[in-house]
Amino acid sequence: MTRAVVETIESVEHELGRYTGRSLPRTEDRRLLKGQGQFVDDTWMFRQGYVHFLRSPHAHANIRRIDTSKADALPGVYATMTAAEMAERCEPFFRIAPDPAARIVEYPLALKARYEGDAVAMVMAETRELARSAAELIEVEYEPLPAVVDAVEAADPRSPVLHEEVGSNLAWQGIYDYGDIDWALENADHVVRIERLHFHRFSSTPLECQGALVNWDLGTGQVEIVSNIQFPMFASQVMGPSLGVRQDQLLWRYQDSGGGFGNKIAMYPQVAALALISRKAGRPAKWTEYRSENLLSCGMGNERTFLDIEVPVMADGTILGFKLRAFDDAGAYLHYEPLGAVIWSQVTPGCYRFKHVHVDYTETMTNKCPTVPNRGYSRLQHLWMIERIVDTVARRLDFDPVQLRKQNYVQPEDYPYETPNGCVYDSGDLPGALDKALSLIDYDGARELQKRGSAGKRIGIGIGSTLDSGTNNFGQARIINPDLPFSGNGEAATVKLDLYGEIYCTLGTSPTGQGHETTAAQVIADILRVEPGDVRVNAGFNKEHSAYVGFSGTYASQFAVTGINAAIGAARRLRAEIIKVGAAVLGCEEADIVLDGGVASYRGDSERAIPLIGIANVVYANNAVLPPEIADSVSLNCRYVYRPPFQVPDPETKRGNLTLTYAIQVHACVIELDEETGQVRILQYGAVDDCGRRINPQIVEGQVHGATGHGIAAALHEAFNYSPEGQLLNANFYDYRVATALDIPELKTDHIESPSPFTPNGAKGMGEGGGAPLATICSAIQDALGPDAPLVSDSHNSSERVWRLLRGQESSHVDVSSR
Amino acid sequence: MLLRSLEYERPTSTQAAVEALRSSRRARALAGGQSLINVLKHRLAECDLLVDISRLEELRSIDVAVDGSVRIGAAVTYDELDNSASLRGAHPKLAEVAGGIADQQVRCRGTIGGNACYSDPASNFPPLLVALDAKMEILGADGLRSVSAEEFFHGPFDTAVRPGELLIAIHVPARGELGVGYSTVTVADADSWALARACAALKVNGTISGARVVVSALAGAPVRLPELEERLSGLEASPEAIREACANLGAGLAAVSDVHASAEYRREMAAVVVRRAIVEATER
Amino acid sequence: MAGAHAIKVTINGERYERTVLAQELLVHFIRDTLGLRGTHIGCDTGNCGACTVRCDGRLIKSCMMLAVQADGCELTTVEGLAPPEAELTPLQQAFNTEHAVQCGYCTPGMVLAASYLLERNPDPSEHEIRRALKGNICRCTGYQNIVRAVRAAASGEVEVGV
Amino acid sequence: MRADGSLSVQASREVMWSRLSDPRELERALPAVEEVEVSDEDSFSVLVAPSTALGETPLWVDVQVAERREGEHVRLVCRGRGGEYDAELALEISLDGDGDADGCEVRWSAEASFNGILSALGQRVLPAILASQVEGVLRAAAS
Repeated sequence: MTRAVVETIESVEHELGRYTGRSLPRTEDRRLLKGQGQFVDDTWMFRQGYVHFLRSPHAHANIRRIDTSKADALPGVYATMTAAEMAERCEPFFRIAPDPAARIVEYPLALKARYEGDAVAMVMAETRELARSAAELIEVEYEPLPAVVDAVEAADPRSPVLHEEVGSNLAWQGIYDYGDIDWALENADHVVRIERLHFHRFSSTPLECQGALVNWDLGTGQVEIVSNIQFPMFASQVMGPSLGVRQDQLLWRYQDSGGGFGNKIAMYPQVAALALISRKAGRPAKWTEYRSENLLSCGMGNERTFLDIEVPVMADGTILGFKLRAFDDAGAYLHYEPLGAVIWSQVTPGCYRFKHVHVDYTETMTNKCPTVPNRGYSRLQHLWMIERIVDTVARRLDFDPVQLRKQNYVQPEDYPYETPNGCVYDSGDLPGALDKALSLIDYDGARELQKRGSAGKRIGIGIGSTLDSGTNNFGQARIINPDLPFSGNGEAATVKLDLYGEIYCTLGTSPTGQGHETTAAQVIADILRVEPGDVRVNAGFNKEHSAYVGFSGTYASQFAVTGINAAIGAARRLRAEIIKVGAAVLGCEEADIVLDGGVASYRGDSERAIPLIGIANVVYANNAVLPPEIADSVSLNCRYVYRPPFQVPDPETKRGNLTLTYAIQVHACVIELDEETGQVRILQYGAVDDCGRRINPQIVEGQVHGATGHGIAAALHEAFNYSPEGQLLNANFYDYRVATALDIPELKTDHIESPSPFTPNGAKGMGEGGGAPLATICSAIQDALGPDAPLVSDSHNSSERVWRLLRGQESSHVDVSSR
Repeated sequence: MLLRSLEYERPTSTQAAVEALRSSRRARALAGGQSLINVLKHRLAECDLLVDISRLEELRSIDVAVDGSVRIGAAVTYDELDNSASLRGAHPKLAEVAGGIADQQVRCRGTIGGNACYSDPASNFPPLLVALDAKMEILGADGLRSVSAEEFFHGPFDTAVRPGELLIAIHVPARGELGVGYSTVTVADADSWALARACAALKVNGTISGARVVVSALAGAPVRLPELEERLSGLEASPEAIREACANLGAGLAAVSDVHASAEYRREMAAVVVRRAIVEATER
Repeated sequence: MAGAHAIKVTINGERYERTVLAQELLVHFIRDTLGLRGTHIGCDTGNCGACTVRCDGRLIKSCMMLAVQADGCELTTVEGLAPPEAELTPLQQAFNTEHAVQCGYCTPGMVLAASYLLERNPDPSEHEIRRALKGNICRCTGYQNIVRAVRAAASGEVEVGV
Repeated sequence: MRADGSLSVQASREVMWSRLSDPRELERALPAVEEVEVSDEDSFSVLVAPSTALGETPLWVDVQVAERREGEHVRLVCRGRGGEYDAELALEISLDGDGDADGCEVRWSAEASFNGILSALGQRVLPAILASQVEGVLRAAAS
């Protein structure tokens, strides 16, 4: 086995531990509990106007004519804009995709409607009601076109083409080939073939919809943006060239954000539109998305179809790998795509020691809402598929599903483990995690219950094992498009000692409920040897704080690594400065300074000491007392950029270390299935997580709960369904049935703590989870259906779908050939 | 989502309410607003006048008569029904069904009259009111008239209440020896969207008699099943006998397909809930 | 003005007299006219409960009631649970201690729904808690710690601070 | 979505035909029709406002007579636009009966599609509402 080489990391774990690792209650909570939070819609500006987007009712239509004159004539309407006007006022957005999808010309509003909900015009008016009423007066003459709503069909050259300039619906196509799958298929004792697996569309629908308040200040040229966007620096990079605005003029800020889960990552078309209408009207433009608008157009998770899956298996149960074709449905525009076409390969073999993998990957555009990252972005689809493979191998070849997993898992002694495509799994104990998960659900008891049975009910036990790969190497974008100028990752933070001895931290992250204010204070308190309550951490990304790099934001399970290590680095710099000043004031060597309890003192003589307020005083307001060489070299305002140790992946071989850390989730559940109705009831649910060193265990557990809740809801209830004509059939919360407190069972959790050797603090990102519940629930349904039932081939299983499976209705064929 | 502009009135008597409702073709009564306001927000329908009847005392009481029959004012909320001790005694199923509607907030505002008048196929009360042979008291320009629940529900958002009329109260006959069963297959948890729902009211005296069986949530208005009722008459009240009587029940029923379920599944579930409701009714 | 109505309401103990348009939703009146931004909006179908307030004691969703319908009513929003500078109430404290808050957007409505439950049922079972919170959607917590917090508040076992 | 049905009306086939084939007659006969603009014999626009317990839903509808067999069959293709939705409807109406002055049989079938907000919020109830609206129109035409 090849042993991976990763840059040596200087661990800072020994400097943490007084407050790091403890379940401190969050400091954010007080304002949120008292109704004193400040979310985007709570923010106002003088003279602001309300914006309403006019959205196409058609999934695919040319716009023959668009006339805003009746809306313009309405008193109280400040401005209207159409796509044609946008095209005159800005440049098209730059593209991540290579040719031919790079030819897509996209403006903040659409010149042609490509999905139901595509924004074709906008109105800004004195009130929300008026903006909406005025939008109804805009006359649009649509020429409806045939729609394509299936990713596989969209690849067919005979299908309707969304973007004529591309010439087809291909967003990206390529082959990922590692090891020697043909050899494996020829030499395996068994080959299991699965006709089709389908991972459905859903989204995490943060409770706060998207929103932005944008003021293009014509006096200064500054564009002030209050927005709950999750990845402001990506938006800055896209919007700057498009709007012709300097980076220092794009000023993002917000305080509180009502959830993100990846869904709020791609808001830049709306924000750009708001900026342009603000400039036109000379007023701040305010937009708060309606829920029905959010469901239609905010973005959905990637839908993926896997075809012709072949799995070589040896007689002893060793699974050699898999070969398949994947069709990913990007929806109508590539707002963050086609990054998903490579992101999945961070977890190419899943949790397993598969050596031979061949994936023929196609991403197409369809007349559906554009996709965005959604809690487990692009990997949960792939991980779900792998778990379906493993379960199917166990069933068809009569292996025990627990033993088969344990046998094929990456073993604890394998770490750091290099995958076939050069990713390095940092640490973990998958078999141990599985044992813990099984004990959470009383596995043996559940098997007994299953044997006993009860009239009209069936018991099923399911397992799902996944990875949450955190801290992307953005260099993987070059596997998609070698011309992209991206690689590595990082985050910035500043830690400052202020005039009266206050410690203040600014982060480049944009939290949406993960408790960054609390956890950053915990590590800073440890480094500076103060109380967490002495440290104030600014909430929300604010570009004017200059605590950012090009990657700044909150996404892809990385704060515990990038954000926290930036804060640690900045705090260590500040500590060094404090010690330097302290040594100068106390007239001793820096090595003799002890910093603790808000006081720098001479080792062994606590009387010879200076408190932090004194240190601050001599730097801020009393610097004549300092020797010039000290005064000139300290600022007490320390910025640090954390950079993970990455190299640029090889676009030719599609190999490289694509992510820094791999948190592990192993879930297990027991369900009861009603034979008459197909309804599934969860009797037991256990989740085990291993995210390395935990900064605040209670917050980690909260993230596990949330990710598990989303996964359970997606597996059983939440699915976006489009009609063949491209109409979204559940564009509201009546019909898009988000989980309530009655839908999520009691969750039992446990953990393993395998510190990452690749991060200074030993932590791994873990916020997304790996979509483990989708695998777990499907596995349990399959188990409950019994030995001869058809394959659970879809990630979403409504009661009706289960009912059909119970009646033997097959939607995907499984075939086994043995030597 | 925002409403179009409209007018609002809060009359102080039912007579005045009816007059207000007669003043415009687009006037509608507003009680709890838990359906109407959402529809107006989405601008799927327009009203030019909302007549707020939610505070009319004449519509706000639950009266249980000495004989056990019940009169429920149209503007009584689900929460009030759920928490009415006298109703729990006289007609426990009415209180129980009210307590299972939507969620606590909706139950605090939503009214039984609204539930009836919108005749939403997924609504909880229509099949129960038909099974219990309730009478709907409607006030119009010509005074009061009474319509049986069975004739009241015409289809989605369509009832016997004509433009310019107001549902005043619902009269439910005394329970007497009736057993009442109620069963639903929902999209998710117990209180969520119904895919098929049934209600059965019957007497058991060794054998079943006087059965009224109603199925709903499949397509339009609740549907009574007279052939099944006939088969039940004189039948032994055992789960096996009931299962046999309900065999192949779904096939003949009209059902819609939508994002939650196909018509085929709804029909099959109708057979399940009908059987379950009848079995429950025989057990109490 | 057509459709304009003068209304009198008491919110969190303060009396207001304002003119509202008939079509104005109560939640917009609370947020925009009175500037009480702790009451949130999370959907347009009355499902999410982020706009939950108390009206004459009852628990309601302020997005499904017209402002004019609140005329003469007494309302309580999250801001009315305790004065702005006051300590957290025991229930709010339980939310903090049990980590029942993540993004915090559902939190005001959730706290109001939970306090309504505890008033009517001081010792609820887990199922009763879940039923009582069913009209309040949370997308962050999987409801686990919210249920825990309500149970902790009911049992009086709330630890304050670290 | 599809909906169909049949009903007996108290009007002769001739009367029904004249009412259903003449937009002016329609305007007079139907309560839900507020305005009619006739382009030619086979195409006209109507402002209809179907009414339910929830209010009225005004729609501007362009109607094209796609097919007609004098006295027995008409096929209308309608495209309607409301606030944030639009609808397409192909409606076939056939008249049966042997010229009996007292009444005739009307068979109808509709194929409808809805775009925009109605496609989601309405799908559960629209077939039933469509049927009741069509039959309401036919009854009104007969009276």
